[in-house]
Amino acid sequence: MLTVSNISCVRGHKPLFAPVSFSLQPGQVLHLEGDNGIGKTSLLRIICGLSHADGGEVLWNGSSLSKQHPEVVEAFRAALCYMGHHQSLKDELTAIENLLFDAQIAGRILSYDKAMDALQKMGLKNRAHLPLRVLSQGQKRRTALARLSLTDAKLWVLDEPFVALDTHSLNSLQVILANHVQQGGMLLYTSHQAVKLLKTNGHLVDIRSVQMVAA
Amino acid sequence: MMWESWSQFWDMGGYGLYVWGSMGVTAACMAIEVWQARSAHHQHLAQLREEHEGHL
Amino acid sequence: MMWQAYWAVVRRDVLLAWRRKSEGLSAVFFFVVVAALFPLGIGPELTVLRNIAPGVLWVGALLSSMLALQRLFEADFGDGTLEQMALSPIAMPLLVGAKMLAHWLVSGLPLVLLAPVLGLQFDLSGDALVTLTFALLLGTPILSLVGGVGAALTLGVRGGGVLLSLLVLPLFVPVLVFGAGAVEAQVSGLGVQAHLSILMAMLLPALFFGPLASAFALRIALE
Amino acid sequence: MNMFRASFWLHYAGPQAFYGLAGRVWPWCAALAAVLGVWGLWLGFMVAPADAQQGEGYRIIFVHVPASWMSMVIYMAMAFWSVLGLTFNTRLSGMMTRALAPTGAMFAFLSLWTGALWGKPMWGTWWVWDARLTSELILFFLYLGYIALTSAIDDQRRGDRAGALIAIVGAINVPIIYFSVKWWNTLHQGASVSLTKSPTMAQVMLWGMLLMAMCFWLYTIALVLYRVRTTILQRESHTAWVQAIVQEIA
Repeated sequence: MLTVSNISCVRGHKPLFAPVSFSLQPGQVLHLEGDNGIGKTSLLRIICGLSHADGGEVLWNGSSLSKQHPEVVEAFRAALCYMGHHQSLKDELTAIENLLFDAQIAGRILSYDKAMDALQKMGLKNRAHLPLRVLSQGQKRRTALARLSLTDAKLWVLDEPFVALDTHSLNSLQVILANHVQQGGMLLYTSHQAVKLLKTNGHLVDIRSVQMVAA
Repeated sequence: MMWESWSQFWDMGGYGLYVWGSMGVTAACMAIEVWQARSAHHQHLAQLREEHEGHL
Repeated sequence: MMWQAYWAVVRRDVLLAWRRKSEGLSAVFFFVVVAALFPLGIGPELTVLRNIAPGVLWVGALLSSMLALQRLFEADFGDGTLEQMALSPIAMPLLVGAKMLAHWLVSGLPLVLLAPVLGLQFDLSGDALVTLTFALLLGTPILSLVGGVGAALTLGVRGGGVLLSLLVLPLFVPVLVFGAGAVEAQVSGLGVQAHLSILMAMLLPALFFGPLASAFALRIALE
Repeated sequence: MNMFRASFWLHYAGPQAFYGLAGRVWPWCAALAAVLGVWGLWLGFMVAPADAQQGEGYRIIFVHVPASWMSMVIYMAMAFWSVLGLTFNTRLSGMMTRALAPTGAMFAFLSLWTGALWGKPMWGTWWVWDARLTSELILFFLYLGYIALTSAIDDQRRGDRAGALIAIVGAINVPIIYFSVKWWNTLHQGASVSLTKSPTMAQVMLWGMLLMAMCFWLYTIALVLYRVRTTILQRESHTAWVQAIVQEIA
């Protein structure tokens, strides 16, 4: 379980947003909303541990994520999948190489067949062995989605995942996210557009939203 | 007093250029540093005051 | 698991360098050109060349690895891979160490292998060439390890390239002294044992602290 | 208040308390520096006799040696504040390190400058590749690197932390550099000139030098405290207490 308690962030003397608190249980989805420039990306980076908070704390399964608890941080990182503005894909590597290397760097074991399978689901089977450089922008995005579908991380933190996706990719991403939540995963994301997630039984996934306001 | 005249003092037994070159540059560096620190401080205070008056 | 990730990073970076050949080659080519320019500037007197060879080749290696250093983290910083490394459950110094090893394999090792050939241009004796190669073999990894800290600190900073040289070159002095010193000692008939041992003694702590400090610097840069 | 309690130190590590403390301390340090400087120069130029070997030229040591000491002491102080800053995350340490650097660089420069002016008449050359001179030159470069790095980074926190790391890495390297240059120097016998001063230094010369060293110490402390006050005002300009100070002046 992820608990965010009174996180605040100061940039150039001024607090960026009013302190934010929420908690996220397995199987829950949380949509982080707020005006442009309110600091949604900053908050996500703080939660992941890339930036420091100027107040408050982030807890993972009830324990504080701080330097004093390296074992908690390690457990948190093993359970975390963060997708920021950058895709962290290498143009010189093929789609399949990108997936395999990324999994290894993240400390996961991924078989060639599984990776191929994921690419196939994204309609990239014939593109799997081409360097990403020659793929279209949309195909690159789908490679990133294939990678997301392969992660077994419990907590997904996604920064604007729906931006600039074509209809086909958007549908695929919705399925991937719904599956993740249905399997007891946690999802935290920022988005400018409202997106519905459909479970396999046809019910809508309940999406809570947290509104960030200026301090 | 060990120096008999000012000219002897400035001459430093023939080493005047070296000795006073060292002392002079040292004094100049310190003076510049102090002046810089002071002007930075005052400039900053003035700026803060301006901002303050802007708020009123 | 840990070492699997380590070797994955090494293989990935070597593969990337292989596919971006021109980048890696330019630093090596720089080394060759610099070494060739010195005799042209100084004159073809063989005794003079023999005397300056250790220094020239070492300074050339230093500058060329400086050039390569700028690219050590740049691409990964730009495309978000560094963030993923920082968030990986694998200890970041390990991954950074892997990047450094890969960097050395593609930018340091070619210098080591080329040095004897360039040494021939300076009329170095066979023994001196062997010593030069050994000294570079021990010394160039230190350059990558220490320089990595500077490369990490100057990531995304304006004027990064020049700044990196200013930060890192003074720190390279000991490596230069003992690296070039080893070859000179060989040429003048003194033992090279001491020089090489000291290079070794510098390499070992650098192997440990270099990745640690660089990982720390990278976290600062990512904030 | 008890000096041996952590709370005492933590109190003064806060920007507001330190601003007040520094404001009270720096004028005293400056005044004392002036007094010691005049006294030291008087001893050095009016009382101390000419040196048997070097004549009047030796009087350069009254600035050269203290400047060299200060350049090293200041770098160590920077490393100390950096370690403190990175381990305890205190806001003050970054400001202190940044305030120390320009003065340290100045003393390193002065050490090189006066060293050259001393070397020319004594050894007939402006520069020798001696271990001490070379290390001092490298130290000067390390200062420049620190200043260049911290001023190139716009984000203040990142600048502080990056500067702290490079200061520590530099401080670890200084002894290694000194040792290696010394080794290198023994290998190249030709260029070496013995810099060791005659062991029997006249008592009054020693006193002049010590007074000048103390003068430089206090000068540094005064100036650094003064600079830190400027930085504190800058960084804390949004706080109520700085606003109050500004109001008072306006």
